[in-house]
Amino acid sequence: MSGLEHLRADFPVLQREIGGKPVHFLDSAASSQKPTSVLEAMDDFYRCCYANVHRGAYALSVESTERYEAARSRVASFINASDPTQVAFARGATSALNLIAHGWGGEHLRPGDRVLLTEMEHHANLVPWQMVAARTGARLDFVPLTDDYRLDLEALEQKLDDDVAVVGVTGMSNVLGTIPPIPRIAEAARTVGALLVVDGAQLVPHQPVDVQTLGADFLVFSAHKMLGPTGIGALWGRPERLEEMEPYEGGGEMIADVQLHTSTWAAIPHRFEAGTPPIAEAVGFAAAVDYLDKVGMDQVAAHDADLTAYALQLLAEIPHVTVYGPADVDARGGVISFTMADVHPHDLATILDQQGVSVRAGHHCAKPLMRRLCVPATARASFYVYNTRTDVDALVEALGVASRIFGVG
Amino acid sequence: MSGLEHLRADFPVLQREIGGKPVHFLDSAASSQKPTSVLEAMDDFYRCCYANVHRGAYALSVESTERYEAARSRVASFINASDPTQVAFARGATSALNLIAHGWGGEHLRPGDRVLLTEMEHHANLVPWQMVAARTGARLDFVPLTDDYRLDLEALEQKLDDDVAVVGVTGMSNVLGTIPPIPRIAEAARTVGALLVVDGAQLVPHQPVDVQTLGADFLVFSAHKMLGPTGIGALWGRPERLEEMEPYEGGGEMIADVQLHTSTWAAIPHRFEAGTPPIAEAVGFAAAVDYLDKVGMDQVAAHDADLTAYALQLLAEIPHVTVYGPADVDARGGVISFTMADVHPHDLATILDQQGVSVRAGHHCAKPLMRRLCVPATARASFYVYNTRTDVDALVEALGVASRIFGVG
Amino acid sequence: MSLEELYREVILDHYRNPRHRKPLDRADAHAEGVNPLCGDEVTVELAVTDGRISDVAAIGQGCSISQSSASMMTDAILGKTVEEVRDLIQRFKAMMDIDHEADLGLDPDRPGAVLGDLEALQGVRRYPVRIKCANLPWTTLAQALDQLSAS
Amino acid sequence: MSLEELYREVILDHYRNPRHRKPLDRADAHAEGVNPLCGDEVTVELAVTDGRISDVAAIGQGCSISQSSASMMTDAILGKTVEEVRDLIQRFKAMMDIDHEADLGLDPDRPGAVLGDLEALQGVRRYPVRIKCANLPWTTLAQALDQLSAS
Ligand SMILES: Cc1ncc(COP(=O)(O)O)c(C=O)c1O
Ligand SMILES: Cc1ncc(COP(=O)(O)O)c(C=O)c1O
Repeated sequence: MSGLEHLRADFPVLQREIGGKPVHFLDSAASSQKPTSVLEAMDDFYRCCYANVHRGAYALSVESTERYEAARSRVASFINASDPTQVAFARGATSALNLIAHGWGGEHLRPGDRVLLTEMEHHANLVPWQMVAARTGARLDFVPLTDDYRLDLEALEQKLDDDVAVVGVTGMSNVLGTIPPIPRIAEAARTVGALLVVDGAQLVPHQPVDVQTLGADFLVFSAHKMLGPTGIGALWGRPERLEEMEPYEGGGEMIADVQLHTSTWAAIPHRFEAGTPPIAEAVGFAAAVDYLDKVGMDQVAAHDADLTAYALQLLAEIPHVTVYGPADVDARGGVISFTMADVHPHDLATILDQQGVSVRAGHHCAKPLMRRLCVPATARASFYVYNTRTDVDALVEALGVASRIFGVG
Repeated sequence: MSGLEHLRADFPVLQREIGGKPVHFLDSAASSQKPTSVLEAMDDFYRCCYANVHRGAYALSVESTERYEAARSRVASFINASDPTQVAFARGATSALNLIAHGWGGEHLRPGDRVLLTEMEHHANLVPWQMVAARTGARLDFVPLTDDYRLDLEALEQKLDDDVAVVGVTGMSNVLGTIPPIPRIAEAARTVGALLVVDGAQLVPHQPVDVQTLGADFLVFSAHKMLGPTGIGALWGRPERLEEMEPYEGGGEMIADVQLHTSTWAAIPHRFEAGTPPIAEAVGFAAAVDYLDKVGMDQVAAHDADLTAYALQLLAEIPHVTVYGPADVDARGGVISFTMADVHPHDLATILDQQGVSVRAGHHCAKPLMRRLCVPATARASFYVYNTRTDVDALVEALGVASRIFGVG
Repeated sequence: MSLEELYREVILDHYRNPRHRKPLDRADAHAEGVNPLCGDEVTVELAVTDGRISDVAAIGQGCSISQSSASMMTDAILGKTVEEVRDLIQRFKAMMDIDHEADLGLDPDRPGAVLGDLEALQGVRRYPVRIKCANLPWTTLAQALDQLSAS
Repeated sequence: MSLEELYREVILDHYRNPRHRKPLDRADAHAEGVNPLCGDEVTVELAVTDGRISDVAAIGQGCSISQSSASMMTDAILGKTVEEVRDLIQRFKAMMDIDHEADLGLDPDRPGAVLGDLEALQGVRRYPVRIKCANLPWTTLAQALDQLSAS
């Protein structure tokens, strides 16, 4: 037990009962629940000092701008960025990855260049690169997985040659839980002069991340997966990379000057934030990282590891359950994909839901990985600070119901 | 008086005092304040039924998805769209215009094509077209204004020839208040087979809009300017135009199938909504249009017109005040740009702020228009449902203070 | 509504032992259906002789609801006229309509069970998110019929 | 803090009658400053003879704070050595620092007013959003000085 049980009370949704059953919410990898402090921060902001930012000399607008920029500083400090101007707000990890692919890749990729991704990328770190490859003539290549669901680092090093312009890798697989060793990958990428893009959508919410030691050129993440609101995410980049990147969207706030036929761009990071930004969402995002830092990211990771070890152990005891992902909790996060005999994951999810257990079933936006695993879909349970061993017990019990209904085992 | 005075009580910010003075908020054209009902809708949603959408078979996710899709239907019905699939959610008007410029223009514009904009466009309906013109070889052209700050329709008709592929026009100028006659422009555009894009960021919050009679091919607007939250806006398009448009962002939720090297897209409108959408924001957006419909958009427009007429009349009586915009309230909305003698608009804004009056000063993201008006900046007062004549009186009184301090008149 | 009523014997039987799963040698119509959100797939093939469904195949992958619905569908339409099949599609869709109030009875074995085995799928109505699973084969079948009339 | 203390006579005078607004025939350094958010602009030109500012111009457009600050700046630096000007920039920036606690006095006419007329700009400190207006000419001046040392 990791001693975070008291946090559960901070999350209003989890106090609910659905169909007479408590909510065992095991789908935080899709999106997390929000603590009261985050909801109140946004609500209070709208009630006390809302106005558009960067636009007015009047008190409300000044206050609003200060809150928005303070949120940027807060998110920057959460990942230990050396300066808040290295952080641009985006709609989410997907948006941020599109900005990198189109804004950096679209400018700098040449025919013959290769973009090296992995077999376990989320569509968000795959489809934008497909689009940009089609436009620039670059080719995509993929690092395979080992049989124990880790990234095959030897294959990665073999594939890394001077033609590789970009390496794109998830910080934590949203299907397998696999956490590849980013610093080592960064070193390998550096030797061939390739840019390293880390999709931190799962990593940043669950592990301490320090961009000054990570070795990445770009890191993206979404607020909604880390106790924050929908509608906002962040892009961190090394200043020199941000300078090399063209803005992806044009409009207000991102310009230095606009003539009828040409424009010049504002300084980083504002040039990447066209139009009215997600202001209240930034305030909520800052409150979310405040909450996480108060818990302590080391604690968060330890709590995940505890639940993961406990769940892996119990699942291993259920006949006909197959788990997809590393067995070693040191190489993985709290995302567990599994199947049970011939029961389709959607049927599993429906049965589990009737027991109050919320898991996700499907391809998890990682269709190529499903093909690699030779399954059409998996069921997935994922943990966060508010989960307890009771949730895992409920999962296991509900799987018992499923095996009874389907006459498995 | 238009009888909406009671609405003011619904807006928490406006109950505040700043520096011992009530808030006379006259910057709704930049962003509006939010009524309690909108804030509660979002807060309740997060507390009762939040989960990611389109992703789970479990109860919370089903509920969340239903709320999200119901919000789409609600926003669609607000503009009388014949089907909710004609509405895609975007981060805001700016994002939506970028999607159209890049996703439609980037695909269909050819060298020699012209994109016909107006001299009064917001940067959001200008800079994306500059970017796409640079990429496709299309050229931009601009419809001038008449001396009474209206769109010069004769010039528009002269410029409209078969080379014009797109006409882009603001539904209401965020600087001048000018409301150009969209149905007439639509007819003219149709005769040359040009696509009509209407930037409804100012129009949709303030006037009844029916896309079935408007004549546009695309219409965009932002929730935050119409009592809704930041972080969301909408794109409406004719189905056949939406089908012609390529997705601008790739990622989860927008795909039909993903292979390692190629992907196919989901149906409209989901193909334009990559990644986790602004879910709570959609719920807030729906609550905002509920609020507006309860007031009645005819009432909203009449209230704006009443305050505008009142303000124009009082401003005309102040020596050395110059107003930029049509004098006729039928041709304009509740956005009044002005200057006073040689007092710089930023100084005006500071002085007004000290009197509790919030106006915006600057180029209002319309630098080309500022050049056309031969001013570096203007001060701008803009109205919405919660404003009253008392706010206008406070503005006029504060201008008196400014003229005393600067020794004007 | 218990889970047992959703996952009735007959459904699990059709899921595990799908009927008419072999591609036809000669098909007069062929349609592919996919549910992009959950990934379920069903391909329907029809052979028609003298206005009647003389052979049928439904091949797919997905959850027990979509696959059993496909299998039961093949049983139900074989030998029927195209008209009768269209009528059956209507009835099935009506049964799946959550707003549809009439209680059609839950026992496929009771005398007068209009849709036979298919009525076992009624339980799905209580799980709105799964209705599209049950409907997928039928929507695909309708597309295949449209092809017949087109050609 | 009343508005009258922000908009002192001397500020409005410099705003309306800016000193040294004529471009130099021969400039040893030239820098352009712009505040992208509000659009204020100041161009600074310097001529240097024997290590002293022998001529100066500040040309721009913007609010009374940025433009009077520019005008007062030209008065203040003319005839000073480059070292002295750098020192003055430091002092001015220190005065504008909101966190700077020391009361520097508000009366530019009092004996010992270190920055002379410029002290009239102290009132700006109470309007944080306007501090960047007052600083713009000084930041631009610093850039011009950097050019001098570079060449
Ligand atoms: C690994 C990974 N990358 C990217 C994303 C996309 O994040 P979002 O939907 O917030 O844009 C997700 C979430 O689904 C994810 O798990
Ligand atoms: C006419 C007009 N178009 C577009 C926009 C951009 O809207 P947003 O900042 O919400 O993207 C605005 C608002 O500033 C506007 O007034």
